[in-house]
Amino acid sequence: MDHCELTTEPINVGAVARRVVPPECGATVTLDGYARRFTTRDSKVIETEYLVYEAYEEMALKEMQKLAAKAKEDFAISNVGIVHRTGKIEIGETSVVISVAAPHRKDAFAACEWLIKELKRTVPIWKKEIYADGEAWSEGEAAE
Amino acid sequence: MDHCELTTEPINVGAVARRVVPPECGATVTLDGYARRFTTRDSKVIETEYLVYEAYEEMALKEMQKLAAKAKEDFAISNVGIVHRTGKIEIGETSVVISVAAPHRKDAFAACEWLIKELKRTVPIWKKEIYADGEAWSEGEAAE
Amino acid sequence: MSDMRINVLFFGATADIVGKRREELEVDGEVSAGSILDELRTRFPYLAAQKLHISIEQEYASSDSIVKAGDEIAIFTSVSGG
Amino acid sequence: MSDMRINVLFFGATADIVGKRREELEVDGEVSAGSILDELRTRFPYLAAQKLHISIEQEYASSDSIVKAGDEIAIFTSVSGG
Repeated sequence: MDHCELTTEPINVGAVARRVVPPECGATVTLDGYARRFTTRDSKVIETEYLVYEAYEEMALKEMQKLAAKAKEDFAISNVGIVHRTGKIEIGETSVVISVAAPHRKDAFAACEWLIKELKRTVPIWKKEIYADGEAWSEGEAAE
Repeated sequence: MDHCELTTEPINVGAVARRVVPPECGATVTLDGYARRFTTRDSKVIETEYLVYEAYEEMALKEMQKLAAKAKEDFAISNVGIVHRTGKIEIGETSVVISVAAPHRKDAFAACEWLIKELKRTVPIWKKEIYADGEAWSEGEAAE
Repeated sequence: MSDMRINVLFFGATADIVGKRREELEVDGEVSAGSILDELRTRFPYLAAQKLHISIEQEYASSDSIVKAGDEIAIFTSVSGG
Repeated sequence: MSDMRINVLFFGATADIVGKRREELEVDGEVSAGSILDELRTRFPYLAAQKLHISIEQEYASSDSIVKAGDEIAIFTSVSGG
């Protein structure tokens, strides 16, 4: 019932959350990450026009599945859904959704927070930010 | 941009999450609570057929708005969406959605977890569980 | 002070116990929320078994909160939304 | 041992730096991931400025991991998904 997916299509956040719901669960916690217009770098506010995400698809899926399996080992949760979009993403569109269903919401919160942290650290996907006057590959969370 | 609502219609989880997104934010954390089929009471597993939620509507909305305001005081978040459904809710349908948008996801996780805990403690809404052989008003989180 | 009428609303378990959703009480002048609770527990003995909350004008109130003429009062058991 | 061919994939910043998404390397028998990195840094000097990660058969590898004939290797900078 876990669900890991890469897609170039818009992500339906509610549908991902719904995929992972088993009958013993009462709560799903969902992290919805999306392209934001403004970011701060070196205390300068930068306006992004859109994003492009590139994935090493086979490896990214393997790493996503590993994270789902590890989360189920370490937290009292039932199911995990991880969907990451690739290609061009407009401002405001969802780039990643992580949904965790658990009998008790506390475990769902903890696992979801862990999963997004690890996804940003290990899953081979790269974000390019496109500005009015150029573009740059993001250096990831470590650099933020 | 906060959004507190009571509705008797099915809740679109993704749409609630989207309502609260301002341009400086990169993450929304959403708690999706729904009617579960099985609950454990006095170490006996009970099967629920459906739920009925009743609200003291004017006061519930006031309390939801207070929670949203307090969360924005206490956490570095931008917007809060709280929607609770009332009336009959089938198994698997969403009863409550809380979405929190924040520049940094850590704050969104913390605020969302706080909001659902407080909603269950203070907002005047009551849940009736209907079984094959009877029904009972839930005694809330304190009794679980 | 003259007599006054107070509207009391019931929800969930308290509505089931009293068999109605609204009750009009007549009281002599200003009263405390606690004395309204006492009066209701006398009229509806099954309420006495419940831990009850009271609100005045849609705000949580304590037993010694003062109820004024025309206030909307509600009596309910612990909430269980979510 | 005989010569062998290794496929190296590039993604994101490394693909931009080397100007392609795939490179075939010929190496003498078994080699370490580290020696492949060294070879690529020599061919594409701009790579030397980057903190690089290497994967073998779609698993993260360290510099002393052994690369076998036919293995799929990938070279990339720190990931930035999410």
